[in-house]
Amino acid sequence: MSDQAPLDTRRSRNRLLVAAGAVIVVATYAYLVVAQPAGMADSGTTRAGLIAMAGYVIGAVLIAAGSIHQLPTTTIAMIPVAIAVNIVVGQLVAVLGLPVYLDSIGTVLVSVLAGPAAGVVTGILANVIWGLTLNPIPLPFAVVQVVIAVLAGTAARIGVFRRVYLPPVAGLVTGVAAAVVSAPISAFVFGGATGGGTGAIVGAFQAMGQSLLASTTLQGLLSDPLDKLITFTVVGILLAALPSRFLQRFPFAREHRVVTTAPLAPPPSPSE
Amino acid sequence: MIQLADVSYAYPDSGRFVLEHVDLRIEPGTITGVVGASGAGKTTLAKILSGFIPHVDGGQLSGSVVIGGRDLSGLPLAACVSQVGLVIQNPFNQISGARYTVRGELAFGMENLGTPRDEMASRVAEVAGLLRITDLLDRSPYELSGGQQQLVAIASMLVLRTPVLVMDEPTSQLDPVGTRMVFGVLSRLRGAGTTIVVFEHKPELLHAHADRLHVLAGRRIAASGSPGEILSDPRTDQWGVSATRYTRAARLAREQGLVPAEAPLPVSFEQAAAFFGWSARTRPPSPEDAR
Amino acid sequence: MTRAQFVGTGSPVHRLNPVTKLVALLSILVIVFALPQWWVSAIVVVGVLLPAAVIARCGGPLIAVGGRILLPIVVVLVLVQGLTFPGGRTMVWQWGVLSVTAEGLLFALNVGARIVCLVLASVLLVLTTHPGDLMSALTEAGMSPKFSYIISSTLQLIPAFRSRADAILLAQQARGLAVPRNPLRRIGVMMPLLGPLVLGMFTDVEERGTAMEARGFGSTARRTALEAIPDSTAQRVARWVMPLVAVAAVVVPLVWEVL
Amino acid sequence: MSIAIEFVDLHFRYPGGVEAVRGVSLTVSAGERVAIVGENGAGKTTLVRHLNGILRPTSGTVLVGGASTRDRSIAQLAAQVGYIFQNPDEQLFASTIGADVEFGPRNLGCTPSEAAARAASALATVQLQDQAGLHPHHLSPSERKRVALAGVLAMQTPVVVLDEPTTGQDARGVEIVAGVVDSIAAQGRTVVAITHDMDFCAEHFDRVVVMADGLVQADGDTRAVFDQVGTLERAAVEPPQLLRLAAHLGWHARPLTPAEFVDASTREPRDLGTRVD
Repeated sequence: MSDQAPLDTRRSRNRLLVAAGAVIVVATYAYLVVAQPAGMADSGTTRAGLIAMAGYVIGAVLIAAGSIHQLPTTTIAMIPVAIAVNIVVGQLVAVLGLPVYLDSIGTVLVSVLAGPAAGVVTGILANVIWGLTLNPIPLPFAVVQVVIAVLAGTAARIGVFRRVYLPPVAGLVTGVAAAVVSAPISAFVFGGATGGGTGAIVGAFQAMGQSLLASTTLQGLLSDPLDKLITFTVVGILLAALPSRFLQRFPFAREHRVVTTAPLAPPPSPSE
Repeated sequence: MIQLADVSYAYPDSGRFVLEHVDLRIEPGTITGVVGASGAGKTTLAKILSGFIPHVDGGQLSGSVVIGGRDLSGLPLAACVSQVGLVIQNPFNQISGARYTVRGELAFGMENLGTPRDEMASRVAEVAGLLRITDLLDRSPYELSGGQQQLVAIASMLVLRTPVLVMDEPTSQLDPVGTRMVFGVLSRLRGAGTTIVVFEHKPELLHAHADRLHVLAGRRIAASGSPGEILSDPRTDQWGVSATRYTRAARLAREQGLVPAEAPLPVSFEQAAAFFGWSARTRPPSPEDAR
Repeated sequence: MTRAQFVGTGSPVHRLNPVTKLVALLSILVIVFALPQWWVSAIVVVGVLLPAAVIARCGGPLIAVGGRILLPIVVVLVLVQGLTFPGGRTMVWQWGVLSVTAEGLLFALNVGARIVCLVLASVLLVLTTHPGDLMSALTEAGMSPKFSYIISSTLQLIPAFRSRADAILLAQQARGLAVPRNPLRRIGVMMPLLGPLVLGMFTDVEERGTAMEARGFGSTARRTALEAIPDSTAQRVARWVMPLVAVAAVVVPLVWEVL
Repeated sequence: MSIAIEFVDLHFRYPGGVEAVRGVSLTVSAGERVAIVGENGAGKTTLVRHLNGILRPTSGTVLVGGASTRDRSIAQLAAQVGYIFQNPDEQLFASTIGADVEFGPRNLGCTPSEAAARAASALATVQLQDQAGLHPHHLSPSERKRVALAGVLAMQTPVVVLDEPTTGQDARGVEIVAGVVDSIAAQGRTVVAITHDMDFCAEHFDRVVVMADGLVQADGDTRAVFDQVGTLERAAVEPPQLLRLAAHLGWHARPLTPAEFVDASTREPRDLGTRVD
């Protein structure tokens, strides 16, 4: 595709895919939460599950498809490594018995260094990998990764990672957003029971008189913000400790001066 | 033919040159060795020769890099990689993981370039036979030893049949037997017309297989010559290039006045046998003996 | 569990075109979510999934793996919703302050049946389809080869990264690093462990990008494939019929309600 | 400061079922420089990984300083056995080289000033004292390997284990590593190294242990071991260059270093130097 016209068409097609995906996700959430179809919470026989599942999955697929085409090979090559880091760090933390998950460090790093589009693909495919390795439960939650990646990338673009004290704030905000977005899936697809501990907490909120959706939202708000706060803080510390040579390799990080506001080294002139 | 004229390069945002005023001429159908200390810029030069600098890494490149009559900076990356195959240093990262068997891994590059199916199968079989990895074809590339992975990494570039091959330390994880086999294969490829540039520091092998050596030191080409000349040069220590024990012993013998100062120093086992064989009989070796 | 657990028995189910199986999975999911009564899911599990598992000679692994994922979810679902379901009115059983409602149990049954169906169907696909074949087939069907590369490469990198993480842990312990008992103080040992992993990631990323370009991944040529994907006319027809049934499952009840 | 190590009928079987070490008994006295050679898969790394508790014997005993390693953790053994892994990138994490080298001493309970002093001296030993303030990844891989070496040297352990110390090193790096081996031994500390570089081995080690198939095939004085041509060949080990050359020339001497070789060349019967064609 050396000539300009097809490139432009492809670019606008990609934007269209991402936009359509985003609209579907937002519409799904709005329909389920704001419009609150009558009687939805009363039995398991409404179509809320279908709508939640279809809306989020189709939205995630469109966003992933639109995002991946924008990425150059060097960025694509980064994604498997980042997903492996997600999973291995998550397991390391579990082995050490730390009270957090930290299973999205790779996704946040990619979003910060290579931009939100790369982060979106990393996050969504990380959940697909989980599905392919015999636990399909995370699959419907893929769209939550989109939120994390977009917020992390945006935070990086506006300079959050240039200051030590800002990443925790961005992490907190991201965690709240992630909790809110994942709640309808927990509620309408899994009936609040995505795991033992979380299910018990949902039950406790319901016993206090909350609706199912409100209970899953509150349950998410108990764990996600803390986890993302620590994730963003760790990423901030890692980036600050990196030699600048590593960061120069990433056009997004270079262009938006993600980590430092220090002036660029002047181009050298050959001796003699 | 490959020609680098007055090439200087600085990585983006780094503020300093890693290579300066590099001039290099490489004849087609030869094996050229590039030697130098760790950190002398060998990997950078390998990327310049294959077009990855400046196409992928960016940075500031001046001077011209001409391969087969065309300037690489004017060619798109796809055209560069079809001319020059690059084998990177770490085989673990050369393996894409996009396929689940060695056979699939070897075919991956050809699939990307649209090679017909029958042709792919025959090239895989041919290269696997050459590098003696036929019995590994149905295994996963990730369950192999480092040395086996290195052979797979080399094979994955050989199947693409680029006219030029640039190899960054292609035998770092191989034992002596594997190393000799790889150099044997490179000699065969040269015989078939492939131009090979190898960044390597095993002096005995370079001496046995390379047509010409270039020394990278102090950000430029510090010396060029035949392997015999370069590896027996008194400046090898200063360049960070290792000399064989034969050369070191012979140099010591010369310093102690046991052999005439003009006697050329041996590099290989055979030359050393001749050198010390003669010296033991008190007849100084003539220049022809050491060649 | 992070390794694809393909069980290669070479059965007729294994030999199906992976896209056929994926379309079947998606159609089943749409059907059970569109017709959300528990008995629909039950019919699918008993009438489709279990027979397919038997034909595929994967019954044992399916029950083992599916059970491990489902057991905690289903238990929690029944307990929590039986006891605390917001819409619960009809008491079936009471013990002190705890009371189980019929509405809660029905909700748990309806939702639980769908989750069972979702998990078993997905696990069956993974058990009977090598991830490489699935990716090749999807690429041939028009999916971007970038997806296929990322998925396959990640699946194979994870074990390598896990051994790298083990090696890092050992290397730091050999330098005297002891893991403290206090969970909060353990956060202090994270940097020596995460640092090398993330730094190593940067080196890998740079080299892998170069290696991929060198092998023509950025090429715009029409790609070819080393292995042919098995397919048949019957499967091509099935790939049209199954989604139509799924669409019908969505549309028919809607029309029914309107009429 | 000087302690001995001992393997008593050591067997080790990996969980997968491969028995990598199949009955090794070996005593290394304090202050010895021992090189372990053999092809990949011979069991060399498996053997030495028992010294600091990374691996635990399937049967048999490992004694470090007279006491069994059985009940001591890796972190506890770290005070006695310094282990330098092949890949430095699996341990370097701090944002400066100096801080990374201080990590080990700090874990052993050194005060910050003592750790800094030890780090400075260890970095001087590997000739990286001027780079202490840089990020480890500003250095070349070969220099990073020397940072990892310094990180273990700074722990000042009585035993130092080196796994392939010269792999990936350029000429100068090999020389520096050789200097480190000599200086550790000069302090009466024990050095155990796994190496594929027979010339390095010949020039800097007193004793060579040849391994194959999980067993010790030869063990003894460097010169004597490298003269056992048949055993070396079975273990797929090539003798050092100069020793091979001396044998080829029909000399009686078995020189290990260039100096010994040149010295021998003046003393060998002259008519024996004619086997060359």
